[in-house]
Amino acid sequence: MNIIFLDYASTTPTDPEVVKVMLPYFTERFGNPSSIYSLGQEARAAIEGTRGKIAVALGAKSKEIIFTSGGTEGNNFAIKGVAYANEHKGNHIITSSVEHHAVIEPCKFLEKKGFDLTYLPVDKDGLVNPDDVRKAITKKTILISIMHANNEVGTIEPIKEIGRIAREHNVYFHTDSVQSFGHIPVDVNDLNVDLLSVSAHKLYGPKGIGALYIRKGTKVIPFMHGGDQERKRRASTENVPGIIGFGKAVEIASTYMNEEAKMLTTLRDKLVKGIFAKIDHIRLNGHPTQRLPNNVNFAFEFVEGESMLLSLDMEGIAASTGSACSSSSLEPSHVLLALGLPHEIAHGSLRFTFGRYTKNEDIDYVLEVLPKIVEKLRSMSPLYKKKNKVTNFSSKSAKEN
Amino acid sequence: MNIIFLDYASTTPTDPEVVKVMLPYFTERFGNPSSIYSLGQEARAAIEGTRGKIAVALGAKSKEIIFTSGGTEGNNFAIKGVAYANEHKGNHIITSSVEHHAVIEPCKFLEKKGFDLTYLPVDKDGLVNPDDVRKAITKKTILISIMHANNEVGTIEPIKEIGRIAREHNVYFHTDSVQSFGHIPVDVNDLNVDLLSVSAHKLYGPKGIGALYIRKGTKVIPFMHGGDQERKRRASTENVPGIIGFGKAVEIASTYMNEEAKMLTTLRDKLVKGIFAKIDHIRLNGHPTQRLPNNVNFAFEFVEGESMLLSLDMEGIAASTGSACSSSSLEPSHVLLALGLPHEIAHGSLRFTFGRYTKNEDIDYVLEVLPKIVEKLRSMSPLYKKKNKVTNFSSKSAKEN
Amino acid sequence: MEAYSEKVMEHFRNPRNVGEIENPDGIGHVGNPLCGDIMELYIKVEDNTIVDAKFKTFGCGAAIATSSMVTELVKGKSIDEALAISNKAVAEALGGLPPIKMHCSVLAEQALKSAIEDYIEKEKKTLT
Amino acid sequence: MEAYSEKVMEHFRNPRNVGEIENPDGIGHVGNPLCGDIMELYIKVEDNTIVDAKFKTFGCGAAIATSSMVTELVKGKSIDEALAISNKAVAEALGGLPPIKMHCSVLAEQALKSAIEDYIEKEKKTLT
Ligand SMILES: Cc1ncc(COP(=O)(O)O)c(C=O)c1O
Ligand SMILES: Cc1ncc(COP(=O)(O)O)c(C=O)c1O
Repeated sequence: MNIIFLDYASTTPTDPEVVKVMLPYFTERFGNPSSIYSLGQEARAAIEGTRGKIAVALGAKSKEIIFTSGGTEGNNFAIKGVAYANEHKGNHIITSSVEHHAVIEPCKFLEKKGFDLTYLPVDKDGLVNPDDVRKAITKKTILISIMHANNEVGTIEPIKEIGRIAREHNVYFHTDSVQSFGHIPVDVNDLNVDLLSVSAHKLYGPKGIGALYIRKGTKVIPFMHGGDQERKRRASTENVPGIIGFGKAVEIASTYMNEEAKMLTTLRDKLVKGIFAKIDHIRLNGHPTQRLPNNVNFAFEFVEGESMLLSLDMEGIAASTGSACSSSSLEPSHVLLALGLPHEIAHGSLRFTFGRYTKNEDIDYVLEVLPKIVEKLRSMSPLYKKKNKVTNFSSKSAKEN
Repeated sequence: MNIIFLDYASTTPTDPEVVKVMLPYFTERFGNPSSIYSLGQEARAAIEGTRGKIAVALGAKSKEIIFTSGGTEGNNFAIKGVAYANEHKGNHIITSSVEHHAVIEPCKFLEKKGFDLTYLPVDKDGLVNPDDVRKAITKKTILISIMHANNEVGTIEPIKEIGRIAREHNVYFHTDSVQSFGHIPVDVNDLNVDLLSVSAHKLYGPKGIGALYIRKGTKVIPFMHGGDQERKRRASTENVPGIIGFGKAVEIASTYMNEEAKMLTTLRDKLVKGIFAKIDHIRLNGHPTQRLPNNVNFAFEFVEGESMLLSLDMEGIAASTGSACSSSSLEPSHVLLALGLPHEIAHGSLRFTFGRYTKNEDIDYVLEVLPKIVEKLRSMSPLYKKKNKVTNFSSKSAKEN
Repeated sequence: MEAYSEKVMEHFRNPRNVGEIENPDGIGHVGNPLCGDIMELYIKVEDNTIVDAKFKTFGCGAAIATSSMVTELVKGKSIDEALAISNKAVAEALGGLPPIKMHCSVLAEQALKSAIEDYIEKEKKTLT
Repeated sequence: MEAYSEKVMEHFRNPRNVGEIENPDGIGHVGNPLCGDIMELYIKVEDNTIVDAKFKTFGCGAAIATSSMVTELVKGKSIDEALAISNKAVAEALGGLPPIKMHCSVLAEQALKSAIEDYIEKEKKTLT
């Protein structure tokens, strides 16, 4: 069966062009960039070239880019690194209640180590209110970490304003840009950020490589301790093929971003409209317009997410209930709960995220298959029966919400 | 110019067979292993298969293997993870003075955080004395970390005995097996270890992937906090192609290890003999027999290492002064100093490490080129002149050491 | 998460005995929408034997498959035999469940027990 | 480490003025085997002009290249001109040095200064 992949937010296929540029670095140009002989210096020159490309894409300087093993490491590095380097100044960190686990968990770890954490609420669309950030800042605040775009509901946070507030108060500001980089414009100066994490496999680069932007002058201690690589900020032999591939992926993304975003927005709006037209008792999760071009997230009342996913998979459609990395958990998504969804409705959410290879027909196919799946599962649901007897206009009110 | 690569301890070319098995996981089987649809489950099944292979190679159980981004992460994870999980029991950690920076630096970080570190000395051949370990253990000792094989001088440490002592005293024992795994037998039960780090790029696997063995029941907290991957022990989207490649590399290494070790030992002994025969005022660093099959490390008096390296590079030979990742440092190797070498002699050391593609003629070529290089540099050295006037038998006594 | 067995997927794809029984002799109602799993199980009893069983379930793949399996297992069984059906038996009949989904088999067992209890309660009332 | 410039490599490959001068007018001796760099610089002076310079160096590529370059730069210069040669000038003449190797150019400047001082000392002694 031909699979229609609609889970690009979880990971993307590596672009064949990317794989092509990586290949020589496995077998021929395999030198260790720290070695002084030619084979090593050649590898070094290649990764420095890539660092430059990524810096340009982010509006940063080369020396401000540190390669990591992905988004999670970037977030751990930024949060723990700033916390440990600045604990003499204060122990207060501000973040939001819709962050990715790769931000929340390092924060919880620091909480156990004596740091004081504030998890800001969001509104029903998933937006952090910059005023809440301002109010949360105390004399002891050393770091604010708010994500750029939400991985589950696609909401784009007001990073620029939050960054301005952070700067006014002389507090370091980190943003998890894993979902936005390569998809919408990300410029570290425009966004007023001091640290920013990205991950290659979210933009058609390889898995296992990412980068952390650290603004010059920012006090951070290393996360990976060891050798002198990355100007002593991140030890371990550099993943040279990964870095080279990441660079190519960024290059391609920069070239086609605007065009792709336009195409994806059209598909997104088509799917949203189609679902509203064909299925009742639903609600769109996340901000209606201030959202990623490729994200559609719906709650379907009376049915449970996993059973929808499995049914879609049986029809050759790969979608998600939200974050892939929490699929081993039985809890409904903390993001949907933070948006104010009741547990049982949060349990019934589905995320479709599109990408470079998504076609118009794929959306048609989803619109053909999904209503039947929802209908079948609802016919099996003890909740649907009761609700239906009680009220018949909840779908309408849900739409208007 | 055809390069003769004699720096396999720093990194290895990825085996073409390894690259081949990785390729489909970039572009086709690119699913996120945490996703429940088929594409994700397929990726998951593939990495679980690989976990099994690596477990078998180490004599471990599948569930005891956690994938990491390399040796440095494994060491950071093991050391910080055990330290933080057991600090209620004690704050004392024992390690050696010849460890890789990826062990020493996490230890120094913990020292700053209030842990108490003992750095055991080694003898002139680089061996840790198990009795020293026993004597260093206190009631507060929670971890011992001693490397399996030294990356600079190739000395193989008495891990089995140290492990026995650790177990007698109920102290967790970690070994950095980055240089030994795939090259000499490594069995976690035979070695009596609780944690063991390995890195794929040292055994013809890709850079940016490794594993940490954690014996069942060992109390460790995660290093990379975030999603639920790796049974909640290591967050971040799995580097699927890297893991698959690592598995293939381990498979190949297991098949050919004995054969390769024999071949490499022959080359090693040939180079050692040849250098002794052709150059005077030298000494072999590391243990004469209890050393890695592929490691030759010599100190050449009166000349400095980097200038020898550059000269060798000009002749098409890639070698090393020791650890690649400290090549940005001006300090002589801490390992050579721990062996008791005077600073100026430690500065004049060279490491040749062989591998799968090294040929007999390569050794001949080194033996042809190296004496000329040493002679040229000595003729420029103000130290040589004086020494020569004073004494002419130091080369003999050095050999007999 | 571990993958589901073939058998689980088969029962998920074609669940047996979906629906309600009109005038059932017993109804079991377990679970909680907060947890994401609700099962309703209906039984028809004749001469102390369960002659029919149906279910309605809101929940994940495993919840649907265990509901389907437990209704299959119970048909034709005496009340005593039915009470002896454990969650393990349901899971085993499905070729196993991923560890984090074992609670679904517990729910299925509970739904069955609760339906039988309902039946016994009703019987008592009829007798007195 | 950053790569060496072409010019550094050229001077490393073919160092100029290696060796000693018999009966030199000045000798500079700087560095320390502990640090891994020792330079010996010899000068021959005629009519207040450095007419020849040679060196012996134990050290890294940059140490050898800076030694070579400083002996080149100094030849034909008056004592005053020679004293004005800074480490920066040596590094620049080599097309730059990696940051962690800048100390080698400092060493080369010091070796030159020390040789000139030695010459001036000797001159004083001859005059008195
Ligand atoms: C917003 C966000 N942050 C962090 C991550 C973690 O990135 P990685 O899986 O590369 O570690 C992800 C995706 O997994 C993400 O969507
Ligand atoms: C003994 C030893 N430990 C740790 C490492 C670090 O491994 P990696 O570069 O994969 O992080 C290395 C090599 O670099 C090593 O030789």
